[in-house]
Amino acid sequence: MAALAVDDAAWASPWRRQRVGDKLLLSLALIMTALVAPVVPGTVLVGVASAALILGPAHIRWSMLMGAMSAPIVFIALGAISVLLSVGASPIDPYWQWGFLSVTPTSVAMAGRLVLHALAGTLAVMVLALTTPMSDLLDWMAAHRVPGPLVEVASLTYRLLFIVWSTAVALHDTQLRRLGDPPIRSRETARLRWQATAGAVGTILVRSWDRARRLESGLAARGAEDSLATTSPDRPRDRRLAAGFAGLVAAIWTVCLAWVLVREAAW
Amino acid sequence: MSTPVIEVRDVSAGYPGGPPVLDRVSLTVERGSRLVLLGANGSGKTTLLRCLCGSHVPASGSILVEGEPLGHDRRSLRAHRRRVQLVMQDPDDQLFSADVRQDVSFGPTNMGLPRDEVLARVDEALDLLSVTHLADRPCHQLSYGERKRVAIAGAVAMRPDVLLLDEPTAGLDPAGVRETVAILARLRDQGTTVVLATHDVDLALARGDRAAVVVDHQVVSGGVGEVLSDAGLVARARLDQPWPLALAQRLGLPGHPRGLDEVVGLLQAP
Amino acid sequence: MSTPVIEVRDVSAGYPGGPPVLDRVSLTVERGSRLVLLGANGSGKTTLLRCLCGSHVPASGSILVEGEPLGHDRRSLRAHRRRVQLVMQDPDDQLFSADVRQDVSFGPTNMGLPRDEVLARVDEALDLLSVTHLADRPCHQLSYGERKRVAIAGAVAMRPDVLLLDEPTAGLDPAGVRETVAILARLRDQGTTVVLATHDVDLALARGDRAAVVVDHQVVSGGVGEVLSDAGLVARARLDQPWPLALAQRLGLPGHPRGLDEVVGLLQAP
Amino acid sequence: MHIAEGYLPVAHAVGWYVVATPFIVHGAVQVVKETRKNPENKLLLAAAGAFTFVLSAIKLPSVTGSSSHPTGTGLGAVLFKPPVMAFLGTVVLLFQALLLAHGGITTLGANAFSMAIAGPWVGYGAWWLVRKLGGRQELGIFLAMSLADLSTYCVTSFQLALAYPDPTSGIAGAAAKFLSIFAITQIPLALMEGILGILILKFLARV
Repeated sequence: MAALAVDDAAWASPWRRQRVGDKLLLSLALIMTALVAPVVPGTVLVGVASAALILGPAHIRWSMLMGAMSAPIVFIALGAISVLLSVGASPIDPYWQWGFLSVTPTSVAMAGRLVLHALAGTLAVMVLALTTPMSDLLDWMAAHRVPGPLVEVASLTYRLLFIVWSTAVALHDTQLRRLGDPPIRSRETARLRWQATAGAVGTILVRSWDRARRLESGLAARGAEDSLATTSPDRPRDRRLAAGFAGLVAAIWTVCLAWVLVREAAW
Repeated sequence: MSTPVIEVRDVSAGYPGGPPVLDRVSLTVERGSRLVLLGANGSGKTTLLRCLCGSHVPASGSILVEGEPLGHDRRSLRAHRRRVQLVMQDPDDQLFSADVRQDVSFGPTNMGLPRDEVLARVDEALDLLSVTHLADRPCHQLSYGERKRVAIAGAVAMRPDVLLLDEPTAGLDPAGVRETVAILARLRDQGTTVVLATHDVDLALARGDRAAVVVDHQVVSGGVGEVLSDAGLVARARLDQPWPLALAQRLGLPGHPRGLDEVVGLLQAP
Repeated sequence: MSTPVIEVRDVSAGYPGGPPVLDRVSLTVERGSRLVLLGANGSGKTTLLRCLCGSHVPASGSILVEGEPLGHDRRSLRAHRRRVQLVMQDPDDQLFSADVRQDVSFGPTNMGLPRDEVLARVDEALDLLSVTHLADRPCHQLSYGERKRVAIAGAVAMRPDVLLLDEPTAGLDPAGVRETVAILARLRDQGTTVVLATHDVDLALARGDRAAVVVDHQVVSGGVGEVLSDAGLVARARLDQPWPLALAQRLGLPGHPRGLDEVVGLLQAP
Repeated sequence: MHIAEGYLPVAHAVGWYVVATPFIVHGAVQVVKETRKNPENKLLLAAAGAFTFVLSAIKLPSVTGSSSHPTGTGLGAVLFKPPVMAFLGTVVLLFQALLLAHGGITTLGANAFSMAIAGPWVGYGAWWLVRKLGGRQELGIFLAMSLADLSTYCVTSFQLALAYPDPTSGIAGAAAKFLSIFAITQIPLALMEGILGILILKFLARV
């Protein structure tokens, strides 16, 4: 169970105090560009630009970015392999065939597109995730007509998440210290492992309840009635940064357009 | 003598299905005093504090605030909370916002104060608790001691007349205890009445004016030196005698020395 | 001198992306000794305890157990955990079974002991911690103090050579502290080496043989009286001087009195 | 099993958002109603969300040592009913996408449909049916959790197949392909999740 390193990075980010709307718009624009623009150069440029933003002005360490990307990369690879391998008795001019399995030009192109789209898209999401704490995003939603109670439930979820998470980590540690990880070699050891896991999950459930109940009574003492509204200072827009964001997306599209035009001219 | 800021009269309180935790308890809190509330784990200290802040409704008896009985309807409670604030022992039971500044702003925002006033009070409270540097950090990254201060800041931002604190020094290192004590002294200098529940008898003796001991569902109160000199009461309440009193008793020194300086003074007296 | 039961040599440890918490730290734990570990919140006490029990892998340096280096592969760790057990501060993070007896039996069962032996050890541990009457109660219905004891019982049932305890008395009322101290004395009489991390300097002085202070990523260790008499070290480590030492220093008394009796003895000496 | 960002073409991403939205809005309306009635429900729901998030990060014991995590949506559906899970599940998916890089923003609609809607409804349906027919609670929770997991994985495979039809054998071939690739991990996982459900039930009955 790794710590929530992406969250830590978001809180420490030099862009934390930039307007959420600007960062959100940038991230969404990059994601959409990755999906809609021609894969080469559009999607590739989005990937490169996102990685550059993350490692450059957003000051995220390379190891941190790789850590965050490792889980999606596994899924992307699995998906790419299944797209790459075509099934069926009679593929159209395959590069390679073995029984019902084949690799065809279409499947190669499709798998390539998928990998680039997914990598660039995930990096574009990371631009938002590594610079914007979840709570800022939820506040932004509250300010943009998402009903208050929904945002409050989500915000409290975010707060409780770390408390419940640390309980889970501590319980796991304790179980290891008390030899709760016997190698599964027999029915007996398998039973012990399952019982430990169920005990941990059940305890986490009970503790989540207990935490909620206690926080409720703590909030009652603070005078909470219907709303949990808070106040935070205004964040002035950094016009240069916002212009930079817009310029970046525009530049990617300009390159795409030029690329297409040059290729058409070459034809 | 002026009207006590809070007066508890014959209050009984408990939880559904359980025996009474407090049984016809009376207590007065004088304005500007430092009252320490002592008692074993589970003795009912926290229940008493919750009654004082209005979040627990007594089964019987009454609580007078500046001589006026406290009602438990929404309107009365709202008025009461502007005057009396409770900080619980575990900061995770009160901090609900991810962002420190926002969490501290909850009380003033909830009071309906104008935006500028809210932000000014938040800055003031953060400054008083020496946690201004944490304003933009998330609660979940803070240490236990830091979260405890932020929780106190959340109450202080409401500028209450009475601040009730449940074990504000529990779990802190000695320097953290000293810092918290200094903060409470500053609050008192600003006119806040502080009621502090603690297990730390040395601290209670050194810093309290009056002490109230919760024992056997009852409350025994008096001057802190007298109360803690009563060996029978201290034992029944599962407390310890503070060392200056224990030493004075063993050596037959007069009076109730409250700390190192007073003990040294008594010992070096001709 | 016999081989120390645990020896820490030049250990550095930290967390990913952060500065080192411990920087080339060395420490020996003698068999049968009572070592108190002192230090501020966040100083690295808990990290050091986690290194000792094998839960945290040091970045560099080595930990010797009975002279043998501790490996961090699964097999070595499992062997190590039979000898060295850690009980953390918050019992809620350590009890995960439905009832007390089942929870205490978790360790011995995982050791692969026969059923009778497991039950015998559980009864023994419950008895030692004076919680036999709670055996069939659900863990989460217990009071804080009771849960703390049950958590210790869970470690004791594994009959470790070394028991590491992180703040075993924090949050307990004074009587609860006395009872816990008595339990630790009983454990020691049975031959268990106890390492205890605490903020309570008076307790450390009264009950420890040796003290190790974690300060500025380093560990300074020595006899508990000498270490806690070092005012500069105590201040740097955000601690307080225990009152008997502070009083002795103010009055110019010789030696390092460890508690009330010794102070009275010194004062009444002709 | 979450579909990563960028995986789905725009039309598919939008389409799944359209399909999922009515369910999520319905759930959100329920949540708003319940919290208006009892403000303290906010905290209970938040605890349920936090629990679901943490549960999905817990490793299940397995012989192979490969790490597999429960989805937990079946348990949530039984405890809080599917409409509430549609909302909570979507919140948890958003958290997973931004805190763990697990899932994505444009694929949130598709993931919400498989994990927060299809899974909980199937799981809850199984639970309801077993209880209606007088079956034991253990059987109910087993089926609820394992079928919720299985149906999530089937829907995800279908979503991927629609987006990436096999050049040779079309959507059906692609579906078979995705189903079989993920089956290696998902079928044992679904069974494990069901067993975990029984054990949790037993645990909760004792505390």
